[in-house]
Amino acid sequence: MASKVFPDAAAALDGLLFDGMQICSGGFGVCGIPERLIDVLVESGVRDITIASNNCGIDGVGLGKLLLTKQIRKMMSSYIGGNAEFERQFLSGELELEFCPQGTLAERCRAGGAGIPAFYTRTGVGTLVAEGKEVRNFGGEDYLMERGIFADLAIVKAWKADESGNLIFRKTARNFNEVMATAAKVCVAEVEEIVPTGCLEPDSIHIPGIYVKRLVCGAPYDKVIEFRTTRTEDAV
Amino acid sequence: MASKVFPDAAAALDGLLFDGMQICSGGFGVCGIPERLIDVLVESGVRDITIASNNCGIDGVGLGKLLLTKQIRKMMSSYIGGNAEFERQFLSGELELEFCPQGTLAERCRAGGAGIPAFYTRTGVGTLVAEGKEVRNFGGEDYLMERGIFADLAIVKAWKADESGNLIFRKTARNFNEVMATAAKVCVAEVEEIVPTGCLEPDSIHIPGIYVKRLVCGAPYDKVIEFRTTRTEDAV
Amino acid sequence: MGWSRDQIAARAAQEIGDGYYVNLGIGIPTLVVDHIGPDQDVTFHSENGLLGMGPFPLEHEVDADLINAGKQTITETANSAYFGSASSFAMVRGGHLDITILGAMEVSEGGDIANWMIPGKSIKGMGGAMDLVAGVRRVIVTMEHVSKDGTPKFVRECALPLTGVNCVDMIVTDLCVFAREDRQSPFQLIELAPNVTLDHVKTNTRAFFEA
Amino acid sequence: MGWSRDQIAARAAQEIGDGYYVNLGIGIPTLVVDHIGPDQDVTFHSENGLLGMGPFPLEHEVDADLINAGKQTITETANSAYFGSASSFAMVRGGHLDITILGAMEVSEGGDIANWMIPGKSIKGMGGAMDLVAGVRRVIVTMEHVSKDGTPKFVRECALPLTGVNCVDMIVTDLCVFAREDRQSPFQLIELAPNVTLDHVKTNTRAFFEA
Repeated sequence: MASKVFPDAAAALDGLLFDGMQICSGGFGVCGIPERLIDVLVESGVRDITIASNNCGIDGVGLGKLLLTKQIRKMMSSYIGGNAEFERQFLSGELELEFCPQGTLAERCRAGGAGIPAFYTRTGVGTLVAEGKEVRNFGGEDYLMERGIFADLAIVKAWKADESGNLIFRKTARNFNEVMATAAKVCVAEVEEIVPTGCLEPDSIHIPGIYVKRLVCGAPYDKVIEFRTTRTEDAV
Repeated sequence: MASKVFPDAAAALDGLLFDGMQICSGGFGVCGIPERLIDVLVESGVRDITIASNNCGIDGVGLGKLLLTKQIRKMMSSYIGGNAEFERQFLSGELELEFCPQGTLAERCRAGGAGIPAFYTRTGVGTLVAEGKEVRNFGGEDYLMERGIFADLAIVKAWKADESGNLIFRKTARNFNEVMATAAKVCVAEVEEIVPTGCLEPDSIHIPGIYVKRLVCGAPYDKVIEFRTTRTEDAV
Repeated sequence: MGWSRDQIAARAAQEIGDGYYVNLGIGIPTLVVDHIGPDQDVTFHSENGLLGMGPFPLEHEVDADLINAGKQTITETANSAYFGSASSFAMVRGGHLDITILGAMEVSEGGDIANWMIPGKSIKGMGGAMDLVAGVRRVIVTMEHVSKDGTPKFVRECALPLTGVNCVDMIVTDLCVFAREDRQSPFQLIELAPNVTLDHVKTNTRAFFEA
Repeated sequence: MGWSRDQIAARAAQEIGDGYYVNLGIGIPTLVVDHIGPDQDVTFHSENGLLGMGPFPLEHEVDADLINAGKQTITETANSAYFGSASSFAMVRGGHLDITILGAMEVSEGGDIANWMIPGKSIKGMGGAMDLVAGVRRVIVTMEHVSKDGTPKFVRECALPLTGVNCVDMIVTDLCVFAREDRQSPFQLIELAPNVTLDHVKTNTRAFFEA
């Protein structure tokens, strides 16, 4: 089989990028973000991207870089706090923003990846999020109809992969990466380590290789921490 | 905290059973079935049960036992093959059967457990399964609306649990157990081994303890194999 | 007069039973952790993908891959389990958490809550708040009784964009506690902070409540 | 005259490309495995919760916790991954599998398939078949061209209860291969088995097809 392992992030995205494309990106804050792949997006100059991602990195970090280069036309996100440029572009009208509650965003991507075009949720009923959406009553309660999201490309960050694309995430760096890997025609994953096929425990794989078309090892990583909070020995 | 670990299966189900109740059961064929808990259902004499389960065991094994005692009013299943009594009761009208495609059944339970009252799927459009269901077009294609399932009780079989109810399944014995654990007000799990809290790898847990209200160790298990198929050394 | 922020948190913590699974919002709710008894078995949920959230790490334990929903570094506990965002919110939306405690800018007498946006002023986004108030079985709000300029925050109708409709079950402020039996019932004043009078509460509340 | 069951399977196997993820139904499709080249990287999906399905086990490898969708004991492969039923069918329904090859009682010229029920005679249930034909990107049917009593199985309209509507992309029988470019196009006869004539196919087919 043509190997899924690519020598670098640029090679892993080669031929997959086009103006106006839709991308699902993993990550929460700047935890578990596909930073090597994002750097390639920046270098590629691809424009008018729509990105479904919980947030847009922070200023100048992660997807935040694509805000500075104005390559993003629209974000589908639950949170813009901690990113001044995001807020500025949104308020000035330069950037389109579809606010999506965090759980609804996760479920929309899960639905898209699972062949479900729409589902109903209680989240957002009676709020701004409900505007323009169908409201339907089931068992005496109102629910909103939300649509699945299925993008052209998913970019995710995992901890380990085997050469056949099976992925394992680490701690809360899993976050949106797991669901985003399923929610696009092509998923490209960057990982900290690629091991030979057969080295991962089959019961412990978070994303089976069927979802992952291309892989790149992005190590070494120098992970950014947004809020480094600590306690002292005697505090607890 | 009141311990989740019960001394035996009867104790684990004590106070949870009532006539006319709805139960979600894990298992596929007779692989990964909650057999100790099923035995208690038989002994309890609880009647008019509705069970959502991919199949109904095989004759006299697993949920099949509850057919022999006529405790089941209705099954929601994708498959009745391999169980003559199931087919007989269905054809004679003694047993109500809601045929549900396997993937739709899994997704209905996933939806019920995830607070989603209804979703759309392409599966079953234009078939007997579509009868009486809403058909809706999204992007030029027809989809059926299917409803979530959320039962009074879920009974599942896992491999290992820790004392706080975190579950790990083994190989294809995971099957419907994982999703059924989420699809009821109370989930009772039987497992092959209960380890102290802290002994399971937090990244490898399939069902977090929040879903599991009661636990029982059902070991030793003498697992039934429906079709023992083997090859000889030189065959492959 | 009245309760400190820490005392508000302590009062809210009384609602947490043994064996509960709990999600805490930012602000006063984060202080609730300090009021869980050592013998009490409470599991904290972090909606970015963790059940079993421990305290902040020691300096040498800091791990960039282990943060809470506020993006702060944290630790795990003995019973921790990690999962992805879709599973995390399936848990929330499906009603599997016992309690969420969160802050609010306004709560209405009908139990509506507004806590995510001040138009023209602060737009951070709702994050997981809309999912939490819509999905968690019991929603407790902790907040100052009035805003910095003295405006009552428990009102007839929220003026700010809503986070959720008819979803608040209890309100703990620096002055008192309001609660209701179910979501068809009006709020009732069930407790006054030390040296706070009913009249004082009434003066500083625009919502209807039973006294 | 015509192809054996094994030759039907061999012809269907030609549609499987390197790197494909494939689900095989019972009957003739199970024979497809024997025609995958040793250098070909194909991953088999078992809808009860496994990607990477290996051959039947040696006697000492038999494991009751490791079965395929036909409830037969199997083995895993180096790239195996296990998952639950909801994830398994999310994969199927979401169009992530490349090909499913399955048997049929009838296929209509419009690509409808019936393979789960003969009213009044055999009711086993649809299992995962409805999900597979609705979700997998390419659906290939392998079947005898006519039933045991000589009745054509490729027909104008299916008489039996359907498994799926307009979802079959290719039909491989003992006599020939029908295929179509897309689901708006009619089927075309693209290949005849050795010593089978077009006339013979026509005589034994009730469906319209391009020759």
